[in-house]
Amino acid sequence: MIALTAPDQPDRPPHETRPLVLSLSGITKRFGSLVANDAIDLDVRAGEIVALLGENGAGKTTLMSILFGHYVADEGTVHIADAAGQLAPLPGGSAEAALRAGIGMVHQHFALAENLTGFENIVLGTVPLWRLGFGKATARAKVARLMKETGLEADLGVPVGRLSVGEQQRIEILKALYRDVRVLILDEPTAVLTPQEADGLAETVKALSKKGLAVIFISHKLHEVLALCERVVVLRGGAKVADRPTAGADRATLAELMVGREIPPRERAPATLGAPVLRLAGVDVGAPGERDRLEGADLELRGGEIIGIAGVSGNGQGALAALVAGLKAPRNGSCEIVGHAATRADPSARIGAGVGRIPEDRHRDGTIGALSVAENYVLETLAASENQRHGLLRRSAIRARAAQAIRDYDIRCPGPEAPIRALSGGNMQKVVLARVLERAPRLILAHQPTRGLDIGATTDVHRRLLAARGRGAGILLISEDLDELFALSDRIAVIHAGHLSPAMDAAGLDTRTVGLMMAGHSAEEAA
Amino acid sequence: MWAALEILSQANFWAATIRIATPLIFGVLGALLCERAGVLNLGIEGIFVAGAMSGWLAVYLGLPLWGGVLVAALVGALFGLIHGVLTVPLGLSQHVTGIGVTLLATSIAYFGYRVAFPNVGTPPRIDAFPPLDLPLLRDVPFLGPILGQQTAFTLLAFACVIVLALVLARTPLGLALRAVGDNPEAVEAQGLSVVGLRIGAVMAGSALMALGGAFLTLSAFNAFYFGMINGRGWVCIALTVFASWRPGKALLGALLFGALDAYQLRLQTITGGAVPSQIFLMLPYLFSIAALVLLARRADYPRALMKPYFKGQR
Amino acid sequence: AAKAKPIKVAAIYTVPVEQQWVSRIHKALKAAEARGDITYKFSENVANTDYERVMRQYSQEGADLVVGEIFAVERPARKVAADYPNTVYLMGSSFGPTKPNLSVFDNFIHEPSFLTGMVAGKMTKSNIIGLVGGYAIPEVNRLMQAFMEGAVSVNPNVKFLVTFINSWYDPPKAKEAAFAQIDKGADILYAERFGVSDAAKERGVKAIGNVIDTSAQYPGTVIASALWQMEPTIDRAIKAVMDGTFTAEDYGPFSYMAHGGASLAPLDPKVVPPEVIELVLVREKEIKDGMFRVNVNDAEPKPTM
Amino acid sequence: MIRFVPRERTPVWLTLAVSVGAGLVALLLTAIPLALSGAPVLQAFWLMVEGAAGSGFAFAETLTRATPLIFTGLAVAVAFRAKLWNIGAEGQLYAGALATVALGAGMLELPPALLVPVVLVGAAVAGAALLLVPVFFKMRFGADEVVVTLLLNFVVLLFVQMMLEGPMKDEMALGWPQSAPVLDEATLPKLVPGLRLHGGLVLAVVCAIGLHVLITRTVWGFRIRAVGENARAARYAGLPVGKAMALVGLLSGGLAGLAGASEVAGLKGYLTADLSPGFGYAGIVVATLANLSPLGVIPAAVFIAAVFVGADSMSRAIGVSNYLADLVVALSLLCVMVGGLLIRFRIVRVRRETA
Ligand SMILES: Nc1ncnc2c1ncn2[C@@H]1O[C@H](COP(=O)(O)OP(=O)(O)OP(=O)(O)O)[C@@H](O)[C@H]1O
Ligand SMILES: Nc1ncnc2c1ncn2[C@@H]1O[C@H](COP(=O)(O)OP(=O)(O)OP(=O)(O)O)[C@@H](O)[C@H]1O
Ligand SMILES: [Mg+2]
Ligand SMILES: [Mg+2]
Repeated sequence: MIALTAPDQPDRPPHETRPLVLSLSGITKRFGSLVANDAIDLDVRAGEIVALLGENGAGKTTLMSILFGHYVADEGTVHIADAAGQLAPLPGGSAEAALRAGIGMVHQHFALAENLTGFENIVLGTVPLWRLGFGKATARAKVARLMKETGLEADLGVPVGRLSVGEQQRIEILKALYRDVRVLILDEPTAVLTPQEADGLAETVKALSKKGLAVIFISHKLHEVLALCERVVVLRGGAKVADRPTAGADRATLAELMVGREIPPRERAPATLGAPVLRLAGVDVGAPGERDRLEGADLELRGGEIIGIAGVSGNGQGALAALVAGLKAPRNGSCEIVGHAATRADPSARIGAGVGRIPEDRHRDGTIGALSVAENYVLETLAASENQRHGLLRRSAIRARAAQAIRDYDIRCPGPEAPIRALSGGNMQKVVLARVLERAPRLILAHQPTRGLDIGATTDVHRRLLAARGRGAGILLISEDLDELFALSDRIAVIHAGHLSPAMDAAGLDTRTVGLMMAGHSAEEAA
Repeated sequence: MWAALEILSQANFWAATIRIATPLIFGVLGALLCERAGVLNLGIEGIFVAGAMSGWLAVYLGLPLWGGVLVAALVGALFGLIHGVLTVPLGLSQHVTGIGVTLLATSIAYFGYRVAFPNVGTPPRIDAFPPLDLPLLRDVPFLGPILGQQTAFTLLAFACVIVLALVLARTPLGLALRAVGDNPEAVEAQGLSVVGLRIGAVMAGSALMALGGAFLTLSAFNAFYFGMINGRGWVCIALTVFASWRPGKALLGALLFGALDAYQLRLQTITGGAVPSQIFLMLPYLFSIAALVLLARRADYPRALMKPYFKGQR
Repeated sequence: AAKAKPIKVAAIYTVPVEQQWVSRIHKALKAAEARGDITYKFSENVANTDYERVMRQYSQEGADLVVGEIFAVERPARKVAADYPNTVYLMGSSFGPTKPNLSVFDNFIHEPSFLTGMVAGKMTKSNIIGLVGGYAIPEVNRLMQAFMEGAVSVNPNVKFLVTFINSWYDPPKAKEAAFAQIDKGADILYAERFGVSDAAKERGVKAIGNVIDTSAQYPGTVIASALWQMEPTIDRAIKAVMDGTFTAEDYGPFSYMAHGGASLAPLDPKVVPPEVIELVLVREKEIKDGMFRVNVNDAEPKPTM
Repeated sequence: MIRFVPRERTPVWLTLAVSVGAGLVALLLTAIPLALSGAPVLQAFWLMVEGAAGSGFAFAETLTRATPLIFTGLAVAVAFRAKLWNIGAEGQLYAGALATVALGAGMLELPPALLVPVVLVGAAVAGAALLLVPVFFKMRFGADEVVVTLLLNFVVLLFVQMMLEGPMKDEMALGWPQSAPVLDEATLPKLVPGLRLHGGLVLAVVCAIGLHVLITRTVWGFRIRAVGENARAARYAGLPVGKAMALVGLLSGGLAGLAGASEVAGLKGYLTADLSPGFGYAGIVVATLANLSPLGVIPAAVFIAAVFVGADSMSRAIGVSNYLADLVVALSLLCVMVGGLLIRFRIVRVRRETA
């Protein structure tokens, strides 16, 4: 455990004198005609935390995947320090070589076997396969020590599939550290974490870096980057456009470096309230034993306002969203949606009633990857007369309207016929947004609408939601991103263990209070 | 009615159950090993044929019985290699490749047999595995006669159940195999070879399937016949789901199926006059379907089953 | 018109040539080939869907005689025969001949089957006899029925167990079916399928052979066999083709004992008691002399227990 | 080490070259068993072509054999499109055949213009009903349809045998277990006098076109595709997932049932338990070769049929065991599949070292 057991160095040597552990030079990677990485140079020193920034599709994950041997670079070399500190070339295309050289990667999309326990995932591949046993006792002791040193706590004894994303994330990190890495890559590790979890992770990373671990940190959340990293490297269109210390930078400058233009600020007019579009009274959703359930929820959302739902995921947001989206029926209580009593689980009835739904997981719920952009665009309105006549699809009309949406929403894609899976997350989200907003819904469910999106795309989504509010739609915004909640919401309710707090005026709230309530404190305690 | 129940108390009934179940045990173990690693192997029916033919031929040509067993396993592994290469690195459809392998293995076995024996009246025979002679167990009531009718090949099947269960549950290899059937990315990211693990699993699984075939020609019978596999491979695919991909339950499922088959053979002799024989023959299949429907909710599929994995692609 | 030898013969079988039934035809044709009378080609395991095509192909190629079994393709086969007047056909069939060039045959070995039934009926101690068959088709039923009749004729107390395994080739399954019958008390088994005699041998009970002679493989186990010889049928047809006298006729009788198409394998006095042998031989002579007629009964045999 | 990179577009010459190449490799592999059994290899290949398409008779035979394969190929294609793994086309074919003789062998006395449609619809309904059982089990209990449909094949075949030995046995067939023949009024017309080619082929082609239109042009086809690709998202979007799956079951089972009707009413005239030498399973092969495209099913079925018929008659002509035919089909199938891969992907060698 070279990295972690190295003597603590309270007085770090200045930046330049720390030894170089990693050096990429001239890395180029093409996918077909697209240049995902364009002659990128990057040096990383021991104990350094480097942020890698860029828009969606800028090439961050690609660069890290090359480093980790998942992709092979078309040009360029990777050098990594061996145990003696000597830089040596790293063979490409082999995760095994990367692991052996001391590189660990926490993947943007977790690489965990869900049928194995956390412990099994951690030791997987660390023992020769043909060994009969794998020294479980020693391995367990080592994992326990790691957990203690880093404060990363997770239940290691149950199949990973049953754990929360936060716990899975921690296991991912433990998995990397277990290998005694010298370079740790974190690809959007906080995208699925709660603010508290993200803070905890930041502390851990800081502590590790103090012990000499070099960290490459990818995130779209600029405040995290500013708080954690010493240096930022910015990619744009596959090329490196900046490499500078964090000191002296602010969010605006970083955003501009990434996007290459200024990001307009959001404008938020005062609310003009309309009729209620969502009314819950004593609603239960989900069986009592279920983790993600709703108990006795009361809520009234009116046209023209945005209510933000804050909470650690898994506390009932799923149930609430499923109720509004029509995937689940209320077990008890009354639920009125846009003037209709919602008693059954029927997504198409919700759509018909004028509910627009932005699902949490756009890949699994929001889009059908193999179908085209145009087909995804009309997914919810197939039966409408503008899309079909006598059961036959009006294909050219559909295509024309999709092309219009592509223009209106600035969706970057090869065209309406392109399969939607070829689009980046941000652009996919724009298709979902276009689909939802097309029918001028009275109620909009926005569940994690900007997860994983870059700053440009995020701003765009926010702008659209605010515009819908301005038109008089009521918006239920479920998010774990407090910044987002505060930026958009008129009122905020907190959900914890299935209980929904009353919606409070956002202007009178601060993040600390909401954070405490998310952890289970009552409003009075938190205030 | 009483006669129908009385069958269950006969040692010979249980002996028959084990005999009928043995090839299925091999087959289900093989299928579950492949599927645990994420590869559906519909080549099973053909691999059974190839194992039956090659194991028998090897012994006919002079190898000792265990030599025949080994040859069958190797032949099975070879067809496993074909299936593995086509479906894992090349990512071809597992259904169709499997059916292709079944066709290939069957036709090679038949064509080869016909080229080797163009002019036979009755198929030539070998000396098959003799029943076990167990000095102490022989005299144990009930159990003695049951085991005394089995051969060493059957013991190998039971040993395989235990070994496979231990390997999957306890060893690093088993861990990697279970992981690769759930999420190949996880395996890749831990520096292991997805392709190597999957092909290895398919080869080993196919070797087991071939043993199921070889059992029919080296132990249950002593000659090779065209068509003698008679759908046993397909049954194993069904039993794999029934077994929830666990070796212990695979044993149970195979024994259950064997018991049903042995039972219907006995029931037919009692009531055969009144009820069409096909009704009895349907019983094991209908029972399997019923069991599947009842147990389906609890079956946890290998998540990556039938999903090809290409490194460096999303 | 007369044809010079060797004449061209093609055979089409729906099962592999190891199958007992077909093996008898195959054997007779092989013998004719060895004599130099014919050149011989065959296709085995031909699906019934393909049967007509294969018939046409052989006919087209100029086969003089096509031999086969058309139980499931009676109609199309007759159409083919009509289309190729220069070829003659000798086909296993449940129906009669069709003019001008399609003759039929079948395995009419119910006579020796009856005789083997007598042996079984006399020799069973438990008075339970088991029969294991593939499918209940006339060619199987007929022999089983005659066998059962023969057994009852000498031993009215005898009871039968009948199992069909629904497969032509699954010796392991046939063996298990036989075991089940032995467990039920059968001490003589009628071995319609491969595998039954093996079960009998392993459990030390007796077996009755059928169509082919397997007593050499199972000495002391197979105590009597009803044999089918296709030579009289085949040779007659070949001769007729050579002489140019082939007409549509029913060759069925040439599978009867009287023509040497069916026979009882020699009974071994060490295994079968002399008085039984004597009884059987008397009946055999009566059959050959036309003094005793064995019924042809194609109904599915049912167990009598 | 090699990697597959999806092609952005495939040039036509490549598709052609690969198809030809795959055929050649298959032939090369076939040459091994041929040579081993001492047959004249080159002559054998020529005979194969002749056997499949060398004469009107040969080509008609190929098309006759392709007819049921088009039906079962379509049945599998539509099911697989919706990720309904129907391995039971074989059983559904028999169910359709059973319905054909049940309705068409004397139960109804109608003129041909009525009886033929009635028989076809009956067969389709029977096949569909058989598939709806596993579809229901899948939707309701989550039971794996691969296994249930596979097992039902055995059950149905046994049931057919039972019927043929029992209530549906033709008393005129002298004991052989087969059904009574279908009436002339229920028989599909022959396309060419003297050849076996029958109206089933026309019906099969019509079904292929119909299915193509349905899947690509209609709302329900859209729903089927959507459910197949991502049932979760389809449900989220309010699509009737259950109804779409039921429709798929109806179509798939119905088409397989028509295969049975076409074989009985078009070709054989009556039902025996060996009606199909695995047409249902071959349908999976056909559908995959066609990349699940209904129109592609037609050439794929003709290809498979041609290889079998050609190799089968070749084996006969040169006197090699006719088990060779299945071997040639297996080798061709695998080669064509690998070839298809080359059409869809570029194969790139990657250097291991970046030194
Ligand atoms: N497997 C692949 N095949 C084809 N193109 C790819 C592949 N992976 C990445 N790309 C291309 O490379 C570009 C960079 O993608 P990459 O995933 O590295 O972006 P990123 O910076 O990580 O984006 P994000 O912030 O959304 O994670 C993308 O625009 C994409 O077009
Ligand atoms: N399999 C693929 N083939 C071609 N291009 C791909 C593929 N997968 C991804 N891409 C490209 O990668 C780019 C970025 O994809 P990526 O999934 O990283 O987007 P993203 O914004 O990171 O999504 P998310 O926010 O959900 O992580 C897209 O522009 C897309 O064109
Ligand atoms: Mg990324
Ligand atoms: Mg991303």
